[in-house]
Amino acid sequence: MYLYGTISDVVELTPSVRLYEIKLYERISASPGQFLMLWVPRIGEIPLSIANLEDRGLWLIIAKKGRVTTFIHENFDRGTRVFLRGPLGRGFSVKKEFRKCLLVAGGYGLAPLYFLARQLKDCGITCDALLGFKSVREMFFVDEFKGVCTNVYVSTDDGSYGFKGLVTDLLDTSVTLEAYDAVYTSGKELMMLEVVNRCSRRGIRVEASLERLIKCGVGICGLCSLDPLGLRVCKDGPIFTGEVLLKLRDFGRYWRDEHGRKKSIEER
Amino acid sequence: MYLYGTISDVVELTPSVRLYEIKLYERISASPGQFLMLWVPRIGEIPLSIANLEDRGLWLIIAKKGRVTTFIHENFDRGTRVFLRGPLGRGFSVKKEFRKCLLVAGGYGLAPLYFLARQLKDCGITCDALLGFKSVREMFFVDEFKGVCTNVYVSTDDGSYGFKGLVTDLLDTSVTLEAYDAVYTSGKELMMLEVVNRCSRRGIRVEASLERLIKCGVGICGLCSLDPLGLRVCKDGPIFTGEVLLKLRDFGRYWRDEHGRKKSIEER
Amino acid sequence: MVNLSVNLEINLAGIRLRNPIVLASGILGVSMSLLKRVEQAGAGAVTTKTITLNPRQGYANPVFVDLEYGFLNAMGLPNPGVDYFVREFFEGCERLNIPLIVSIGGGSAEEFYEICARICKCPMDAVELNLSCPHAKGYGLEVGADPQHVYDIVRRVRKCFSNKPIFVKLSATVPSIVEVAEAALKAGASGFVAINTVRAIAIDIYAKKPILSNVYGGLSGPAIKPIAVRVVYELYENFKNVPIIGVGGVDSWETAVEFLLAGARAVGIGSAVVRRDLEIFNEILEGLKRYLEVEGYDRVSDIVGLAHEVV
Amino acid sequence: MVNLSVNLEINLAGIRLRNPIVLASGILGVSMSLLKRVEQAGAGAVTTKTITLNPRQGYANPVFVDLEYGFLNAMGLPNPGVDYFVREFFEGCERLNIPLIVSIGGGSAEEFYEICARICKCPMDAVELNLSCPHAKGYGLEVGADPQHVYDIVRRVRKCFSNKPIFVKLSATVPSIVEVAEAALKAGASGFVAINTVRAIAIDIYAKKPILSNVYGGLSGPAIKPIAVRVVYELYENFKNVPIIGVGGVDSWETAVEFLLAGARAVGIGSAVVRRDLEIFNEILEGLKRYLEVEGYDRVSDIVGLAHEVV
Ligand SMILES: Cc1cc2nc3c(=O)[nH]c(=O)nc-3n(C[C@H](O)[C@H](O)[C@H](O)COP(=O)(O)OP(=O)(O)OC[C@H]3O[C@@H](n4cnc5c(N)ncnc54)[C@H](O)[C@@H]3O)c2cc1C
Ligand SMILES: Cc1cc2nc3c(=O)[nH]c(=O)nc-3n(C[C@H](O)[C@H](O)[C@H](O)COP(=O)(O)OP(=O)(O)OC[C@H]3O[C@@H](n4cnc5c(N)ncnc54)[C@H](O)[C@@H]3O)c2cc1C
Ligand SMILES: Cc1cc2nc3c(=O)[nH]c(=O)nc-3n(C[C@H](O)[C@H](O)[C@H](O)COP(=O)(O)O)c2cc1C
Ligand SMILES: Cc1cc2nc3c(=O)[nH]c(=O)nc-3n(C[C@H](O)[C@H](O)[C@H](O)COP(=O)(O)O)c2cc1C
Ligand code: FES
Ligand code: FES
Repeated sequence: MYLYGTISDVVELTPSVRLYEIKLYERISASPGQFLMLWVPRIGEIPLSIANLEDRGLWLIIAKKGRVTTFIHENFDRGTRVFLRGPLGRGFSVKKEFRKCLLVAGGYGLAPLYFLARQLKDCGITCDALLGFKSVREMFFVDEFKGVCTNVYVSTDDGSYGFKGLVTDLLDTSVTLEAYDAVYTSGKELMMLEVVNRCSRRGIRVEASLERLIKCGVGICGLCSLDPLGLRVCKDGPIFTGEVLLKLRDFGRYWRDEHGRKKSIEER
Repeated sequence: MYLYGTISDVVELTPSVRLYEIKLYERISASPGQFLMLWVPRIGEIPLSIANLEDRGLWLIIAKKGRVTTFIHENFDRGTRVFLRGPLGRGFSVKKEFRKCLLVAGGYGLAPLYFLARQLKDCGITCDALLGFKSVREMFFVDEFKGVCTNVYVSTDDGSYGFKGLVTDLLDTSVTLEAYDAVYTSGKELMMLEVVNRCSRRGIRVEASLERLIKCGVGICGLCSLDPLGLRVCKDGPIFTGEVLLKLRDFGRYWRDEHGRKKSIEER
Repeated sequence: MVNLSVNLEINLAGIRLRNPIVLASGILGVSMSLLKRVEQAGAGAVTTKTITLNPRQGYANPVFVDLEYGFLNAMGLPNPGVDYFVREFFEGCERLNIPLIVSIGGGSAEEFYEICARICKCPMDAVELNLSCPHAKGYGLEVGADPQHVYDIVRRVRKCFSNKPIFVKLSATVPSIVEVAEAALKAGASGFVAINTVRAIAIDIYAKKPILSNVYGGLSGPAIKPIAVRVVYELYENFKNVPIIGVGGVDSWETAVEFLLAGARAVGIGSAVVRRDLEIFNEILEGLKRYLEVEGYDRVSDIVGLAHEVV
Repeated sequence: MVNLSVNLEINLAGIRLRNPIVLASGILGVSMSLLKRVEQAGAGAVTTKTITLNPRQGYANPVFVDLEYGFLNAMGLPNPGVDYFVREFFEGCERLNIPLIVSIGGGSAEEFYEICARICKCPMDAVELNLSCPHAKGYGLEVGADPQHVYDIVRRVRKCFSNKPIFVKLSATVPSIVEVAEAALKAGASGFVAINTVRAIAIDIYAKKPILSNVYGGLSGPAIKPIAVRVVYELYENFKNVPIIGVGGVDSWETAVEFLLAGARAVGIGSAVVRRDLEIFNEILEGLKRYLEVEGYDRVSDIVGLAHEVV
């Protein structure tokens, strides 16, 4: 039923973000942008992006947020057995003819984009990355991105490292969108909304990784769906193109809570 | 669930035995001696030996006996759809080094041996056949056997054709058992008992096709089992070697009725 | 090549369905926009997620397990409550062109009545009473196993819905389905939906723990198909003229046909969506048409209950 | 490499089993010679086919259907009746070296008592009451769904078997398993066997007819495993110290372990014999030993009911 693995290493990336390196019992294949459901027996089950996958080695980047992620931070260690379901959803689409792409990420949104960057590099597509953090204390993976990207630009909200401001401001000042065949973004939804708006205004292909409450994870319960197209984050996404996103009334505005009630995205 | 087929031809072999030529919807493979369960919706389900199988063409030889076989004789025609389960059980074993074999059959016992004879021929093994019938009116398939065997000897109980007497008498007078690498027999159990006794006395390899009430057909209900080894006709058989048969108290003596009670084989 | 003359229309307790393939309750039915997609995918009718009087949060994750032969779920009837539901489903601008069945659940006849009172004026075609959810405390099967309880609930609901069909969704986990069905009919039910999921558990042998947060869940998918076909057959055998929506393990046109032959007038699609997604509707419709054509039937209604014929 | 120190022995209501893998009722259990083969294949104990007071012919063929995810059977409890059974099983010279459980069935407490009176002196280790066969008219579930009935039967049987274990075989098709189980325990039952097959039907879409001659049959195999695990879990949750033989869809060591974790003290093998034949016993035993070793348990009894532990 489950995909099993054992944690081979835990790296504290920031006080609240950790990298879990996992050795899977069996080989699987996945594309960047897809996610897994991590089951923590009798504690919960949460969706996590695949941050890297090489042979049987899987990376998960987990930010401490609430009940389950806190439990993980406090209890998971080298040797802990993990239970996974997936890979689920559809990943980023990359065309062979792409030559240069831009990645725009914030916080644990770095996870799927790191996996993507590695794959792009393997395909001979160069890419630049814009990484946004709250502060230098929350910063992580910059070196990892430097290993696979041509240019890596960093912003911090408080200016404690790199560009001071939002990653979208960094985008406006540091790169020329027209130079890229495609832009991939992952992070806070309002940030992604900004990125999508900027790209679509200029006719640049853009894809973003969305988050909603994931329950079934397999497209059957409908809870993760986006109006008015009825697209499901877990099955039709989590990656959507800018074109589709702009048709979604919910994008950047609403999500559904556990009851299925629409809430403002700011209440999340 | 079922293996489907359509009857392509019906041949009246004798007043009470018919050959049903069936075109299966899909290709299957089977070895001679294996059987199928033929389901006649809302009428019944009966075990039948595979009389021939070539590509999608299946032959079944059906003797009119009781409720189900009578229904079949009266209702099955060209175009009738048939429902089959199988192939079930284990077939005859044939060794590559065999050069010459003997077939001893009576009544619809000819069915599995005809399929076997064809396969032996294909393997370059020659064979002789002893076929026993009650009378010339009950005789069938002699020409078919002649097509695949070197010598075909026929007996009738009443002498209306060929040798007058039982097929075991024919065996004693017409052939030298020592000339054969193996003997295969199918027909009335008491006849087969005689054949097995004769062969084992002379150390000749022999196999016989047994019949018992078949219910589940897959070795789970136990009704078709033979004491004292607990061998199941439907799964461990229906083909058994002489060696095994001689260890079976039930062989030639007892069968179990629908209740699971032991009955004398003569009461069958 | 599809024979245009094969007629897939079906009359379900007075509702006309363009075809007998219905979206089952709890599957995607949380928003109008998803139901629209299902309509576009070809469904003959759709059912909403079960709505309760008050909002329910549902259970914590995990709520879903993919077994080899089926699926286990314990969503816990999450829903925003009837008032929110009415606002979202009926006060927006989207409308369906196929019949809409609203599934409702409650712990008492009174609760069912309350919900009905709030939805009976809405543009919906039928109501379905979930008397069979196997894992929500105080709901579903806990009220639906007792014929007297079923009678009371249906009677109360009938008070509200004087002329709309009321379908009762049944569980296979009762010793006598006929008793429960009879009680529902006496109280004025128009038809049945059979079956809901079957109470079940999955334990992971390495975690050594039950997987679902609620421990108990409902088994769906191919595993329960023979049980569902049995319930449909049994209902048809006893109440020939009462329409039945057969649900449980339908994942191909062949299984859909099996339900129709058993006596279902319509067939519900549930967890097959996991493997086939919305394509399943079209796959079944195409297969069904081909089957009817090859077997020589003009109308899908011709094969409903055929397996009961003696010859 | 099998760790010889892993201990597979189990105590089942006072009977010592060399391992917890038991042959389920109705599987091969029609003759001593078949049971001998099962003993040689490695079983920890065996159960006979259900025996009734009078001989029963069973149903006409077809009695068995191989579905993709399970099996359907309606044998109709064929058996030669208790007197013949006693003669064949206990008056021959063959004897088993493992415990023998005799399964009995009847339509009334009186009938059960009658059977017991005739077998209680025989060299057997326990009796199993089939109160759960889903397709034999007047038998099995038809008497086993009613707690009062169950109470009466067990009480009558207890009169005969003052010091041998009495196992009650349960059906999953009751709204509350706990009620039935409670009645059985109050009346003196020693343990449970859970579960019997689940009432089901298969219809062939080309024949357009039910396949089984009896129309209704019992579903077994992988399809019912999650239901069986649930019943076992529920029983253990409520009656921690009562031994349970878990049956239903065990076809691998992994499923056997799942049952043990759920609370089964022993695990029954039924229709897995269709695909794996008698090898299944050894396969499960080898896998079970390896699992215990790898997971660090010395005794199989250590994992019984582990899934209930809170941490
Ligand atoms: C497709 C996808 C990929 C993700 N990838 C990552 C990742 O790589 N790294 C990472 O740290 N986080 C990722 N998340 C977010 C992560 O799932 C949540 O942070 C986590 O579920 C919080 O669980 P909790 O119990 O700690 O928080 P809780 O206390 O339960 O809730 C806190 C908040 O977390 C979010 N959340 C809780 N449960 C879920 C759920 N089932 N689905 C979605 N969001 C939920 C909600 O916003 C909620 O308000 C991803 C989410 C999605 C949908
Ligand atoms: C392995 C095997 C291969 C066989 N091959 C052939 C064959 O190729 N051609 C052929 O004509 N017959 C064959 N038979 C015999 C055939 O199955 C029976 O003649 C048939 O089942 C009779 O059914 P009925 O309803 O017409 O008879 P019934 O009226 O039901 O019974 C008449 C007699 O037929 C036999 N019989 C009935 N049901 C069964 C059953 N389920 N299993 C076994 N015997 C049964 C019994 O001896 C019974 O007393 C074979 C039997 C077995 C076991
Ligand atoms: C994820 C999920 C949620 C469900 N929610 C409901 C529900 O809210 N109300 C209901 O009556 N049935 C619900 N069901 C049961 C289905 O409607 C259906 O009866 C059952 O799944 C069997 O059909 P299937 O095998 O095709 O899935 C749910 C089933 C699943 C899988
Ligand atoms: C062919 C067959 C015959 C059975 N006969 C009986 C029986 O006589 N008495 C009984 O209590 N259970 C009987 N059962 C039920 C099994 O003992 C078992 O409870 C059920 O098959 C579930 O287990 P499984 O999934 O491992 O087969 C029978 C099952 C099968 C498949
Ligand atoms: S979480 Fe259920 S459909 Fe996406
Ligand atoms: S017929 Fe059931 S075991 Fe052979």
